[in-house]
Amino acid sequence: MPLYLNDDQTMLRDTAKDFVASEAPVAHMRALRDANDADGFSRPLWKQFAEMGFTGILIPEADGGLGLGHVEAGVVLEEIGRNLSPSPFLATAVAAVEALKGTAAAAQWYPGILSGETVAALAIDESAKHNGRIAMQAQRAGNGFRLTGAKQFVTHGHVADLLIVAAKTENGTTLFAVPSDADGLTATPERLADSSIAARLAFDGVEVDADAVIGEVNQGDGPLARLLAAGRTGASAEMVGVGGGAMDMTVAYLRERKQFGVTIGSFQALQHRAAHLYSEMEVAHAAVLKAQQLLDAGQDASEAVAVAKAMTGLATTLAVQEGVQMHGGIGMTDEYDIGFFMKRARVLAEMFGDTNFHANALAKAAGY
Amino acid sequence: MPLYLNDDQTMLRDTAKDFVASEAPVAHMRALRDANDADGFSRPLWKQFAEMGFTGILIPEADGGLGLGHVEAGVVLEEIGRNLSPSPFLATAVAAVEALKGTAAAAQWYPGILSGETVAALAIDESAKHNGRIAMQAQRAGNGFRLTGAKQFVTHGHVADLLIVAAKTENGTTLFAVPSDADGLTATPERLADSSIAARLAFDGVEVDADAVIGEVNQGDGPLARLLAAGRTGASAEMVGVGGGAMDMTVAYLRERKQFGVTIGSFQALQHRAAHLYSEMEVAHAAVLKAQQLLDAGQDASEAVAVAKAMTGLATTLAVQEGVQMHGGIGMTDEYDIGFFMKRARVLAEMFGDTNFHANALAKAAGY
Amino acid sequence: MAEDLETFRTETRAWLEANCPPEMRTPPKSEKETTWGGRNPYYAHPDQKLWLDRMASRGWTVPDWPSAYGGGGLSPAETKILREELKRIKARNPLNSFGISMLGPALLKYGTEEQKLEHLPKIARGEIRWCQGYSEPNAGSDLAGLQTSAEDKGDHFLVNGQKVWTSYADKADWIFCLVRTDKTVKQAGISFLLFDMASPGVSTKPILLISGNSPFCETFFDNVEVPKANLLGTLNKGWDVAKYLLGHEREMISGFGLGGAGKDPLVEAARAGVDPILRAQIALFDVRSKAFSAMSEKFIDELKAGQAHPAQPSMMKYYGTELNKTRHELQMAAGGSDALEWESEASHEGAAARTWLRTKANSIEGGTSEIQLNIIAKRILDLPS
Amino acid sequence: MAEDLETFRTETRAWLEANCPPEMRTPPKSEKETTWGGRNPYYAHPDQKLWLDRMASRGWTVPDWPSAYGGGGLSPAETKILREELKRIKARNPLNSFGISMLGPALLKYGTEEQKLEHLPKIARGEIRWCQGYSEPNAGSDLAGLQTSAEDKGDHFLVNGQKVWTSYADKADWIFCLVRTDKTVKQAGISFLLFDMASPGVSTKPILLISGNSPFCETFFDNVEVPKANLLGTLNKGWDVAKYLLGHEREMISGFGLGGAGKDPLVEAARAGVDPILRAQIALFDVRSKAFSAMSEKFIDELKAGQAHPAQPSMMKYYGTELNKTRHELQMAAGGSDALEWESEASHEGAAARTWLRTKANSIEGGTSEIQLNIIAKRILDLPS
Repeated sequence: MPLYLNDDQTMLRDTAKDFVASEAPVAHMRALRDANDADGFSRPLWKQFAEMGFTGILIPEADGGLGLGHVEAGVVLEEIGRNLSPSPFLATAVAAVEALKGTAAAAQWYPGILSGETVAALAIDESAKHNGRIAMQAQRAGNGFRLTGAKQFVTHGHVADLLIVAAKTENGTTLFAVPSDADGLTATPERLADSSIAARLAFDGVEVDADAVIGEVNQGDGPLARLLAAGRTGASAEMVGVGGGAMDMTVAYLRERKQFGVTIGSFQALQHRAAHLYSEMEVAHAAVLKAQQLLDAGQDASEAVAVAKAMTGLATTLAVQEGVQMHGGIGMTDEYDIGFFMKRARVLAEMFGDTNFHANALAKAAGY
Repeated sequence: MPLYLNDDQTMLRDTAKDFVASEAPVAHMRALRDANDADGFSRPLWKQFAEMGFTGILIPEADGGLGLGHVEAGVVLEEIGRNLSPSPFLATAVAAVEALKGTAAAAQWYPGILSGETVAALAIDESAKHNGRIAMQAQRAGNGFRLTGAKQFVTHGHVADLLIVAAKTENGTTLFAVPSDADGLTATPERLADSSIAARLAFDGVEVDADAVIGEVNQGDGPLARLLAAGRTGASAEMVGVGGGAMDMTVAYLRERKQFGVTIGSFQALQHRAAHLYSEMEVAHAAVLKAQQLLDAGQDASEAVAVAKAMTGLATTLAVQEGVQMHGGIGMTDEYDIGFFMKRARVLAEMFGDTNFHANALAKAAGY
Repeated sequence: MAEDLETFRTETRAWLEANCPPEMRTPPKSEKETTWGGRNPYYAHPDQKLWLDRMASRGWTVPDWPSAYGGGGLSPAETKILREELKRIKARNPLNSFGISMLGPALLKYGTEEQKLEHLPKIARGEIRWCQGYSEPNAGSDLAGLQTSAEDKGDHFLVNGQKVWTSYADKADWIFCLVRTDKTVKQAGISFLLFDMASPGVSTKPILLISGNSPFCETFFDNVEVPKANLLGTLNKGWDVAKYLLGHEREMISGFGLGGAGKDPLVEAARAGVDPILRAQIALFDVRSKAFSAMSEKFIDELKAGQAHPAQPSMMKYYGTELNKTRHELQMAAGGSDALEWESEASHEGAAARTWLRTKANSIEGGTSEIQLNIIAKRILDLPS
Repeated sequence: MAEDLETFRTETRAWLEANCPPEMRTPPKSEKETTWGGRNPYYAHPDQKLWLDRMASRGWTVPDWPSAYGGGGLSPAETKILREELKRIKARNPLNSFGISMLGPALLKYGTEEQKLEHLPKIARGEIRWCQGYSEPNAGSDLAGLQTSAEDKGDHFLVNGQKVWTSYADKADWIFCLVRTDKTVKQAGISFLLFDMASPGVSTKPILLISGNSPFCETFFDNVEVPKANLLGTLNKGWDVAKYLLGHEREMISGFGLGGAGKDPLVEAARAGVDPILRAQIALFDVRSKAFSAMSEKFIDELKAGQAHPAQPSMMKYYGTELNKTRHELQMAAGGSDALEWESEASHEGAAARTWLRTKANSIEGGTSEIQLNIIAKRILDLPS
């Protein structure tokens, strides 16, 4: 298929663009932050996402969803990124939905996601750098398992209804769908630089039933891989939105702002840097679309996903750095939005592995 | 001591600048190249270097030299670099002289170096990347040793009178001063991109007397370290000259060349890149002087030397790249000199370890 | 439709299997093994001619041109399949040709029926080798400042002047050339002429480059008579043709940045593992290189759909050429002193170093990187002058 | 001479040993432990006051100022020794002061004897905290376009207008301020005034930054009366004073790029060895950082000897601030999600992230990187306008 949006996807993008810009613009995030909101997102807005059908994009039609793909999810995520909208969309409607897809656990959780009742969080990372290592243990106990260990960087983990948890079982990795009210689970919310909230989770012998297993016991690598591919590709799409938003804001500023009696956008040094940034963002955008299309086609997307996450990290980091620098002093103020883009980009860069992590993975896959 | 040239050093620099620019400007190198000269340098010019006293800069006064230091040698090397003058100065009057310093072998070789009769070459590298590994064997044979192995990237190795050779002996490394007419030694000259000539040397049981040992048997690490520190610092100084020459040529071109009816040096994008390049070159220059002064003060210079070689690699590579690009089409022609700077910079970057090699060495020294 | 395409793929695969000589499925050993065709063609290996002739017989040197002009008459989908199948067996390009890449699109768009029928089939079969006469001494990036004049002499133009950076002018049979037909205006006084390099008054002088090769010439016109029928497009509207072609040229040059065979030496070097920092640099380069492959695919798809921004080729050209320069810097670092050798047999007569130096022109020829950035800033980002 | 210096070193070492409290030989735990002095000083730790008073008693907060003005009266060589000895024991800076770093040099050069005697000793002892009133809203990099007016009222100036980016204006006791005393010319209509922030009509409003801190203020002047004796330098020649000081400020800001204590977290991260690419980036950063340390040393030596190019501070400011930004980007990458925490105790209330964001201003304040590059291009490289 051609590497651009088809008509349906374009229409969805227009819808998402209007919806997010009107319901959850940057001012929405700022208001939540200023109110020191304890959830980190707006539940009414999440309901609206559901009403728009967004939360069902990746849920099969047979399960009541729209049965669309990563391209469509990405279209929404890009607008979320562009507006810095705090939302459980990536974790819940993309990563968790993909992890659950085709498993028995789907029937339990999809309805709530479709209706906007349920928020999911991903308990994957156990150290400050995403690295795939799992120390958390799930031991057989009665009819189910007892989970012991700790997770961190779990976005909305303090208020989520569902936690997707990766743990070691006797012969491999198992992925669990853990209800957040399970006994022995402590969530410590931590405000991050971008004003989002991620939890540190402590599992002190948390008991879950056998039906909490996503897929099969010891066979968690499959759903986990789906979760990670979706999460990485989705985070890349959101980052393209963040970078694109920062770039657009900056280019607009270059066109307006006058200094020494002329528009600063007429300074060639700034023009060349802006043009270079545009090129980086375009390339990043293409890399993301490629990964999305491969995932949707059911083809091997591991390389493309790594490239997408790594490249958006490079391009978006540049976008926010140039954004702040080209705005000058005003760019340093909390009053102006450009700094929020820098903070959000940094958090997303870290999520599901940063540029170096994925570049390193590509290198290893290529045998060096 | 302050980190700039003192009055004597400034005077020497002025002398060297005038001498090299008049006797061995870029045109001199071009003429040798066009004549397909088989030596790779001019012996009469080497005699002139000796007459100017340059070959004795690092030779102690007690041995008939000037007893000066690396700062002074660097002053000459920078002018050699700036004029792309093919010269055995770095290998002979800097690296070999330092290796021989304080050893019995000095008495045999210093007079020829002082008089401009002797040319030395450094047989150190055994693979395409400088890495310090020595496979060459020197086995005891009669009164002396028998050398077997191969070396490469030996500048002027096909015409040098003296080869400084690192080899493994029973309990360590030994450095040898091998006369180039020794039996069993084959030198294959290879023209390099910058039109200099480096030899591949094959040692097929080359026999040398015991007095060919520089310093003590198995104690070659000391003189080898002196050789490498001097070579690296000297190559850095030469690179600063190459980069500075390329930068000056390019800035002059920016001031002259007109396009679209204006001087291209008035384009802000080029101005900013030139200013950035200037900064890099200044920083590289300071790093080189720091290494030279520490060596001359007899202090631990290993970190400073690595920084100097690594930093000049970064700055000079940028200088020649910007030089060619800013010259546009004319920069791609053989007729114009700027391309020679690019070629020479590449060869010097590789010599005694490139930027990555030294950055890696710094990292290891810092424990990471 | 999808079935037809599957059939097409199967047939194409079988035909290629039967007709692509084994030697032509290996990378060229050196630049000499590149096929350029022309009146006096040079084939380092006899299979080059075989391969060219077979492909030309099906019109597959220019698969998407109409068959009436020597093309294959394939649809975009079929063309894509052919390209994929060629790539699959690592087939060499049967014909390198500025006629195909640079002139063809302009002939198809601006040529009269007579011009198309005269020139396109010879281009498709590799019988006539073309060169491009755009740049002039001292003009540099200011292409429109050109001085070469074409004086109206009734039935012909009299061309006088000098071009520079004419690729392979000394080996070309015909030239497509920008000339000044009105001195009172700048862009609007330029016309686009086609003429035979064997015409009296044409002479060339190769320019020696820093790579030691001479792919470019200075080209001199001394009272060259060019029939009026050789005007492409409208008089004084040659700048439109040139701009249209520059877009195509930029696309082609940006293709240098594409991964493919060029990547392997880097990966090999990284695998050797001698330099952990180089490994990191290669890994990060690889991210950009692979992302740019996706970008290239996206760009071509958008171009075909008419969705690409008209200035997007500038971005492709900028990014692709800068990427290619980086690739060769890394390769030189990986090669160490071996890669510095310039004449030795082991180094294939300095292939690594000469190619490295050659890539430095990527960001100069066909519009410098600076020009591309200007274009992106003004035409895409709408920044003020 | 050399013997005297050795004696000086021995005595200095002994005095520091006896007088520098152990707590003051450890890095500050947070920004709160920085000593700024002033009329209402704040000491997070009592040893801060002890250390300041002891150093001030010897004039060693400003060792190279004349003793008549509260300085130590040390020679350059002695000053260097004192600095080395302070560094040796990792002593904290006894006093952070814009009075020392930004105003002092101007007072020494342009002040009347009365002005020097009035202001310098209080600066040296940390009794009066100063702020700088240069930037104005919408002026940005075009500093000389300032509008704040100082009207001549016979015995005093009447100051009206607004400043922005005034560092710690809400905590400062006095301000040194650029004002317009002639509206008909640009640079040549500016004067340099000193006045008390407690004067009627002065008010300040902190600006919340992206780091969540508010080190800068908007500062408003509403009919502020400033005695004429508070004019520093000549009327309408304030731009000369400002330019002189900007050089000093750039030097100071470029100091941010220096290695020192800031380096360790990076090395620690690299040692942890989780990310081989980050290791490579840190290693290459370290090359530039260490080379810049040599450059800083060289620059200071050349400055002292009067050999530095007058625009060289622009290079130092540009390079040092860009380097510092890179350092903190690398530190954030090393810190991962831990370093993203903004309020937690474990993260020292987001120290890593807030500092990272703070460094983004390095290349904006005191003249943007772009302004520095302009200055280098024009004044050092002599490129045309």
